[in-house]
Amino acid sequence: MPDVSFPPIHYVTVVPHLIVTGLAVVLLLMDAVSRRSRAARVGQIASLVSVIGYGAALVSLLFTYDHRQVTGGGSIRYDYMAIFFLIVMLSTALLTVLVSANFVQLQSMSLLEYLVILSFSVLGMMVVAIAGDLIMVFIGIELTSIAVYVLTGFSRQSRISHEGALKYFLLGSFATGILIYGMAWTFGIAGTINLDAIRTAGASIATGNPSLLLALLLLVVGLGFKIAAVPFHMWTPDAYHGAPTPVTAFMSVGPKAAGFAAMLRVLVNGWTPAADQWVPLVIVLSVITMTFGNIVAVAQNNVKRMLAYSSIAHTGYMLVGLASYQVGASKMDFNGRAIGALLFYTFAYAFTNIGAFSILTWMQARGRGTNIESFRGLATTAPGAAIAMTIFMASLMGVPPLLGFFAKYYIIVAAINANLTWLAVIVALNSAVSAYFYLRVVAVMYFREPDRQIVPQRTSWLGLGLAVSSLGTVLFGVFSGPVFDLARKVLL
Amino acid sequence: MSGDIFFAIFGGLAALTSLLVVLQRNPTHSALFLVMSFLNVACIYVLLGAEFVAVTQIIVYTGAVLVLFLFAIMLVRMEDLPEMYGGHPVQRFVGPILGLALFLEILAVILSTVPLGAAGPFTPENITALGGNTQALGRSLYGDFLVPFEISSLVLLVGAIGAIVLARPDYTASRDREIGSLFTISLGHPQESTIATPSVYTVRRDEQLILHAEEETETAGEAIKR
Amino acid sequence: MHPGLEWYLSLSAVLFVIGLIGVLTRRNVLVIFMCVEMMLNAVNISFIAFGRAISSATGQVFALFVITVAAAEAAVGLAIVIALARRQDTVDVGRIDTLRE
Amino acid sequence: MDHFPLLSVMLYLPTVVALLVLFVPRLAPDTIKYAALFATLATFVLSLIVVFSSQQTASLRWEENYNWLPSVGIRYHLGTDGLSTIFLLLTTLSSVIALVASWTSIRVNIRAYYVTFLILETGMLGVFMTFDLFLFYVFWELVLIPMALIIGVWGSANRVYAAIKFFLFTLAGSLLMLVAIVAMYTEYFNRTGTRTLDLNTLIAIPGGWSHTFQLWTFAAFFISFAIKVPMFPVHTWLPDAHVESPTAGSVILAAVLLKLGGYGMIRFNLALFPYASHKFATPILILSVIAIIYGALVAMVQPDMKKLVAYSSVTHMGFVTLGIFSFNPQGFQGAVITMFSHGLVTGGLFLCVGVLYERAHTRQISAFGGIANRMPTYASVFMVFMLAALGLPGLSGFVGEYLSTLGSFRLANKTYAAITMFVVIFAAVYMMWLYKRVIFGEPREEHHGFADLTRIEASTLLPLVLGILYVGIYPVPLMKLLKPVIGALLAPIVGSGTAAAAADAIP
Amino acid sequence: MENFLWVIPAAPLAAFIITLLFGKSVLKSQAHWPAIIGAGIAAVCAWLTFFQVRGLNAGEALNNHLFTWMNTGAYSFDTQQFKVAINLRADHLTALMLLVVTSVGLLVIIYSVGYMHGDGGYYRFFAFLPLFVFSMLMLVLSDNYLLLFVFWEAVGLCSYFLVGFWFRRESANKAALKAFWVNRVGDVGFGLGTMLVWTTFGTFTFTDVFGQLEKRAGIGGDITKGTITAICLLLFCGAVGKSAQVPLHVWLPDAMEGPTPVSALIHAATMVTAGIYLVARSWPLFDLSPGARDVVAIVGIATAFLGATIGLVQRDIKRVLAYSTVSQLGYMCFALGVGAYIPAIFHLMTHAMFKGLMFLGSGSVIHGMHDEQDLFKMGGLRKQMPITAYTFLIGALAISGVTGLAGFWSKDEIIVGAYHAGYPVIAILGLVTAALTAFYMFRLYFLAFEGTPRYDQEHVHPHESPATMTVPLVMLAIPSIVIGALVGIPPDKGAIHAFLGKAIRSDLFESHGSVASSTTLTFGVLSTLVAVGGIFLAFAMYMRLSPNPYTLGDRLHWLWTFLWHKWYFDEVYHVLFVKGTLAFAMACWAFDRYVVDGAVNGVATVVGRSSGRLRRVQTGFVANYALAIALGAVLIVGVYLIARGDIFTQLFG
Repeated sequence: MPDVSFPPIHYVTVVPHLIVTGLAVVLLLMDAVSRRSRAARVGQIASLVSVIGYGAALVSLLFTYDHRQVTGGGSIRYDYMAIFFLIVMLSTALLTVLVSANFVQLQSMSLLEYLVILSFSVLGMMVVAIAGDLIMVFIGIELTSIAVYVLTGFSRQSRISHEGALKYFLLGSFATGILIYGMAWTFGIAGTINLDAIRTAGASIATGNPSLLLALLLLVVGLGFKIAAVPFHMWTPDAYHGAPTPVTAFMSVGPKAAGFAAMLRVLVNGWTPAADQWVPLVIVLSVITMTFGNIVAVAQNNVKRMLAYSSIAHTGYMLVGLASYQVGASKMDFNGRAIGALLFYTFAYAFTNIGAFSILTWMQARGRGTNIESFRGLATTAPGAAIAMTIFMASLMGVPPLLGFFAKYYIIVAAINANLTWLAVIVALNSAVSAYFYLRVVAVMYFREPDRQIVPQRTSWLGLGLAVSSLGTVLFGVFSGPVFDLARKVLL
Repeated sequence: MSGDIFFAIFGGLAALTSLLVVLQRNPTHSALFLVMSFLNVACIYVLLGAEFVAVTQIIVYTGAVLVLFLFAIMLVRMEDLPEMYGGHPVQRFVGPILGLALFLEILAVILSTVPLGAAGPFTPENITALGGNTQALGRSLYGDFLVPFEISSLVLLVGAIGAIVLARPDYTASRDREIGSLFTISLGHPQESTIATPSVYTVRRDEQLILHAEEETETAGEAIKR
Repeated sequence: MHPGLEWYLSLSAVLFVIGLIGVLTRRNVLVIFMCVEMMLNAVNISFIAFGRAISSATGQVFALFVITVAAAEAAVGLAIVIALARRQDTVDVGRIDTLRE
Repeated sequence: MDHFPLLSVMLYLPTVVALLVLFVPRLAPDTIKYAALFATLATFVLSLIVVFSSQQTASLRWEENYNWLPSVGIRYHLGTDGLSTIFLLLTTLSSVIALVASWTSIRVNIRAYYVTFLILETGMLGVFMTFDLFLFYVFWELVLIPMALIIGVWGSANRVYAAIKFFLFTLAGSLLMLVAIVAMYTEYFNRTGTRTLDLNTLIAIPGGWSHTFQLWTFAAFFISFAIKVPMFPVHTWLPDAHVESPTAGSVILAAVLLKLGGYGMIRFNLALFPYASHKFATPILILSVIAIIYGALVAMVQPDMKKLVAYSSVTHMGFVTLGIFSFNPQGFQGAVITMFSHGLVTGGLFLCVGVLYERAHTRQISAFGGIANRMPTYASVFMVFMLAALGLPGLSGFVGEYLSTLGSFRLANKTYAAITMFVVIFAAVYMMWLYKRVIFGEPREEHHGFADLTRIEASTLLPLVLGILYVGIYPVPLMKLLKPVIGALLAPIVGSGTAAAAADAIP
Repeated sequence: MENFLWVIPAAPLAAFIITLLFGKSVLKSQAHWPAIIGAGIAAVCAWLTFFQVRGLNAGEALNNHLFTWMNTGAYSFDTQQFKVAINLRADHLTALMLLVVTSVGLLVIIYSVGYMHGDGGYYRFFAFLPLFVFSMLMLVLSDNYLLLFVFWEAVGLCSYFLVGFWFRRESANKAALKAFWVNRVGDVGFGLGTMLVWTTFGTFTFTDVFGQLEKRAGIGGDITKGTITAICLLLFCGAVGKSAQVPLHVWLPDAMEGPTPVSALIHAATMVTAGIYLVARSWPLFDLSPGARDVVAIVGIATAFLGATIGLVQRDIKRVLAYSTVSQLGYMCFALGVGAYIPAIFHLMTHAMFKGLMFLGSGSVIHGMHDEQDLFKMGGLRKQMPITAYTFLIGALAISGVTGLAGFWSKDEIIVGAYHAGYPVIAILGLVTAALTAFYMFRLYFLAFEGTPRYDQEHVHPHESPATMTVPLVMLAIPSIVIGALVGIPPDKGAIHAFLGKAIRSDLFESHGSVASSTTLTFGVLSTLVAVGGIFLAFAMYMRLSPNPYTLGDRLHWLWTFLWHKWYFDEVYHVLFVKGTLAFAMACWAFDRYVVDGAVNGVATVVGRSSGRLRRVQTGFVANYALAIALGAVLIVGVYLIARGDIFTQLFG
């Protein structure tokens, strides 16, 4: 009769989570206390508090860096992958706060509630990052998703925001259903939901076993939805287009990173023995996602929708990192670099994509739509914004020496290491196709005359956000060494 | 022996009622059948020796969640709820076929050897020794899964806040409703917000400092649709 | 005396598939949502069935968590539906397609 | 003396000035122009230092070799040998000239123009200095955006189509090259266990690259360079880019950007893949001969001056590939000198067309005639460039063309040289026919207002004329610069060539 | 041996630079002085060199190394080092050529002062003339094939400048282009020839090339006969282009568009003889390939005959002289072909004198007649322009080969050489051409200077040219009379044969023995008879109208039109080459635009259209999205279970 033994929880591993929870609580209190009339002032303070909070969480990572361990009875798995994902997620949160502070207020939405829900979503992602078992993955994914459903439907005036939220919600819950069905089967055949235990149990299961396949595939389908891989991507364009732009910025990076974290936890930490089953599937998914995303993006006239399809394409590129996973102990270093390439890509994609969406926010704050025509002659009317947008577009295109190029470079190295040279060629061709629609934006900005002036608007937070993301895109590109070194140690 | 009979009854009923949920034209009927389905499922839990989950199922799931559904159905005007004229024409055939295919696949997997994992600590003897299923559940829940438990509280918190933020009648935005629409019960505020505070939205329209960013995207949306 | 694991799994499979068909074919948001709840329920059955088969309580714990999450989702989901309903006269999914292409 | 980071200073001086110009608010246009001029002139002086300090060893001068991304084995490796010294000189010289040429012709958003121009210069210099494949690729791509912007923003009528076509054409090619670079990186790692992309180490891979691997990697590199050269089938972006880009843009595009392809072929294709070079020699020679004849023929019937000069570039660059792939010192020297002289000659020709465009705002040949009467000095300067373009002995064009053709003559199959020699007639035809229709003949009344060369225009054309005469009359210093490079580069090829030749004699 | 060879070309070059830079601003009307001084210095040095070279014995020469032009460096793996230096070398052949070029050049420049008086581009003319003289001097002085090729093209360029001097005239521009392009056609062969020389011998320098011949080209040598013949033929291509031999002769008559002094200097005396000089210089190669020599002979005689026949019907005074030059060049060419190298050079020298004289004479006629060039609008000018007339008469007599005068000795030796070398047919044709030459020369003389004036007297008042023009005429008339006898007697053993013999040796006399005095005598008589016959026939037709030329023309109408259209060469070339190339060029351009660009734009549209179609997949209906997910799930599970899992073995196993 096992006596009650409470497994020790080393709180040092969850310090960032505690900080963010504290932040959420503080924001809730501020919302409750403040009067409706001084909403703007309180909003600004709240943004400042959020920035400090996330900053503190990021800094805390430095101190807890050495305490990597599995704790909380297997629920918490604080390793290099967790640390890297936490960095990505917290920097995404920081940038999102910067980008959305002014916009939310201009749209007459309550900034405080926005920040509260945002912090919960970030918390959910962080939970997935340190997830040690399937429940943590499930709870983390659900927490993020629910918070993002709310955020998507946040802008009350616009009907399409609700429509986007509804679609995202329905399909999200449908996909979650499939995901946990997969988890049920995994629990069944592995006997446990702890990832390490699954790995040891998985070794003994015959690779061709149907139930193993069913479990794996249901998991991949469920997670495929979260990262918007092609057959399951349908919600992305509508949700991204419907949601208010800063939320889209957050959605395109945050939850996607969480999706990838979940996928890596489940497939790489969990089902490693069954790798020769799911790697071919991931390869196929990455090719379809890349190609579909790029080709459809070519025909888009709305920059926001185009960026939505481009985010699908970039999911394809990221999956290449996972697709280069090779079975076999000798390949550990290669795998480290392959998964590291994927991680680095999420990091790079965070800065660049949020930057791109912040330009869209900047445009919308000044009374211009997100249609490509509204970018006409931006180079003359707002040179600063034009240069920033060119940097982001160039980085997405993969032009050296920017961040996007290095991300693609590491991915191509990973693919060729796993002698998937043909995949690398497909990545190259896809970036050539993608170059067209990114260049089209730059072309409209620089080569066309402006049709109307920019409505002047003071958006200090947004300016700061823009500066940080564009600087990040340039500097982290040239100094990508240390970042990739951290990412490379993911499997140690 | 007896277990089989009970299982057959409850399983059959559960399957039947859930089928009726899908087939019913009127959502209220669907909701009611769903209640019956959940109750049957609860009985099956009892059969499986998971009394605590059965009770939770009845109280939380059937009691709270489905009641929420009924509220929702009530809030949303009844008569314009679409009758069961089925999904998209193509959808009506493809859906069931796909479902059937998936069912066959899963059935095939079930019938093939399912390599069960290693036995866990809670054998029937231990459970009786502990004093029943709930005790065992408690040990496990507060033993290995304390951290997720804490986080699940946050999930509920987000659920609550989200619901309030979204569903609160927005005193600012003017409602986009045709004239002569019937009243709708909104939580706590009289039917039409008497305080005719012009929504920030409309005020701006006159000063041409329009934040028609969303407008812009909507019209863009329309443009695409056309 | 008790039916084997396969029976329970097939029952959960039946419920899951019916839920799936419901989601695919129905056009009313609420009904779709109910079907999703049904799918989650089916998953709970498999969890508990597996739990009993390998005599581990984790199955039931997971089921509990699923229920809590389902509750939270229901709350948010219905809030979205009501918000959308108030802003628009139908909840017929078939006619909500301004966001397309 | 070598440890002074001359090359880095030279490389980043333009960018630093560009950033200054970009971020210092409220700069008067003239201050911007003079700052940009200072930057290009300073780089020119630095390049002169490099030229005069180079001596007869194959080892790199002014070498800078630091770690950039150690975990991935990428190094920041700059250096110059004979070959890159020549191209550095050409780049800095044509940058100064192009900049001065755009003194009066660029009037709309001047600040952005000079910033783009300076960044372009950094990109170009970078390509010629790096000895690390990754850094080479970075600069190779970096050059694309500024050039596309220059064509797209300051170009004429349908500049957007030309800019996008130019950009996508080159980008598609270079992406294949990226895959090839990474393939070599992994192959080298699998074989030796060290991660590096340093050119010299890759060349000296123990056991040499396997033949099949060499073949497709060579092809990937070659396609990217062939687009840039441009070679026959992939050249259609050049006329559009030239016609639409402003005068200074055309000068830089012709003088330097086309040389990136040629330089790349020498530095990478020949050095890394001796065996594959031999296997591909025949098809490339055939393509070069086609390019030479085809370019000349199409140039003959062009109504637009810039298009004519653009197609003449295709011809001249045909000589380059002909010279390179005949694998002998004469062909090699011929190729490099053709590239150098083509930079001066075609740069000059575009400037001349620019001079006329500034006055008549049209490039159609039919709109001109009898210019000699109004603009005698212009006519004589144009004459010098025209004669150099058709390869008159005593001017730089002849040295390059004769040596390249001689190089191809030394091959077993003489038909290449025989056919190539005919271009001498076609070159004379299209060049002189252009000259006659534009310069000679009765003066037209609508040209009465044309002033002869202004001081600025003369100051851009004069150095080019002197350069052409110098290279034409006394090319020995250029050849001396190239001698060590040939020694280091062709020896293995001729060596492996004989082996490969034994395998299948070049027809 | 201390020499000042470099001064000879340096002087005209300096003149060119000075006139070019200061002509317009400083010198203006006095722009001719630098040219005259430069040519003068060159002439003096040429004479000095001539006497210095006379002192040398066979095979020796004055050398003067200036600087290394090209040197691609020596390499371990490649034996052939490409090293070309700018060296000047004057052996006996070059010394003679220097004399001809400088003396005729000087006279022409002096003559031009009068002729070009008051012309708009006065300084430009006197800049290009010394440039031409410089190029021609460097051509004859260069000691290797590549340097010769360089100045070969430079000379062509100068002819382009000078023919197209009056660039306002469309016909002048077209003629200049035609001249340069046709020369370039020849240069293609010549360029390939120089390359073949280098690849076979490893060097360009004459002495080294000819030095290697005995060892390597002999019986056991590694150089095959075929290579030598190929080299000779390719070099001869250049000669054909430059010296206007049959296929590429079309440019010379049109080059008459240029000012007459230009025609005199370039298209009579110097440039056109470059081809002959080239073949003469490469005599050792031609000696070793009789096949190549036969080709040269045939082309030569054909050109001679063609030139003479077309000359019969020309109306323009300068065109007659032009075709006569083509014919005389044909003479020199077939002389080389048969192996009579020295007589060819001898004829080159004499021809330079009297043809220069006649051109200048025609220049002064045109000057007098206010730019009237049509013979049938002249007549009886002897009274108004006595000096021109008489000097022209001397020239005509010399060219017709009347005994005693210069032409007789050189032309006769050529015919004798042809006969002696075993080419009786060529000898006979030579005699026939001599007859025709005599006829059309005196036709010109009688039409222009004798008979009744056919110009309207009121407007046109022909007058004798000023001294600056007549003095050169006289200066040229004297050698036209004397030079033949002075150096040519006795035939084959005269002063010139001794002098040139040191530089050129022909196997003609070794293999066929010395010429019997009887044959020389008979041919002497024969050629005199032929010449006198020709003159008499011209006198009869044009002075006495006995077989009236006008009616004769109508009766032999087909022959007349055939000759008038210059054997239809121009028309054939125009259709075949000009139109052919342009059509092919247009086809290439169309290929470029439609095929290559078509493919590029095609790819773009394909991607665009597929993107449009794929975009419609996004229907906006939630149900469709859910369907997609479910479909994806079912497919993946199905495929995996069947393909990878061992489902069947489990179920039915």
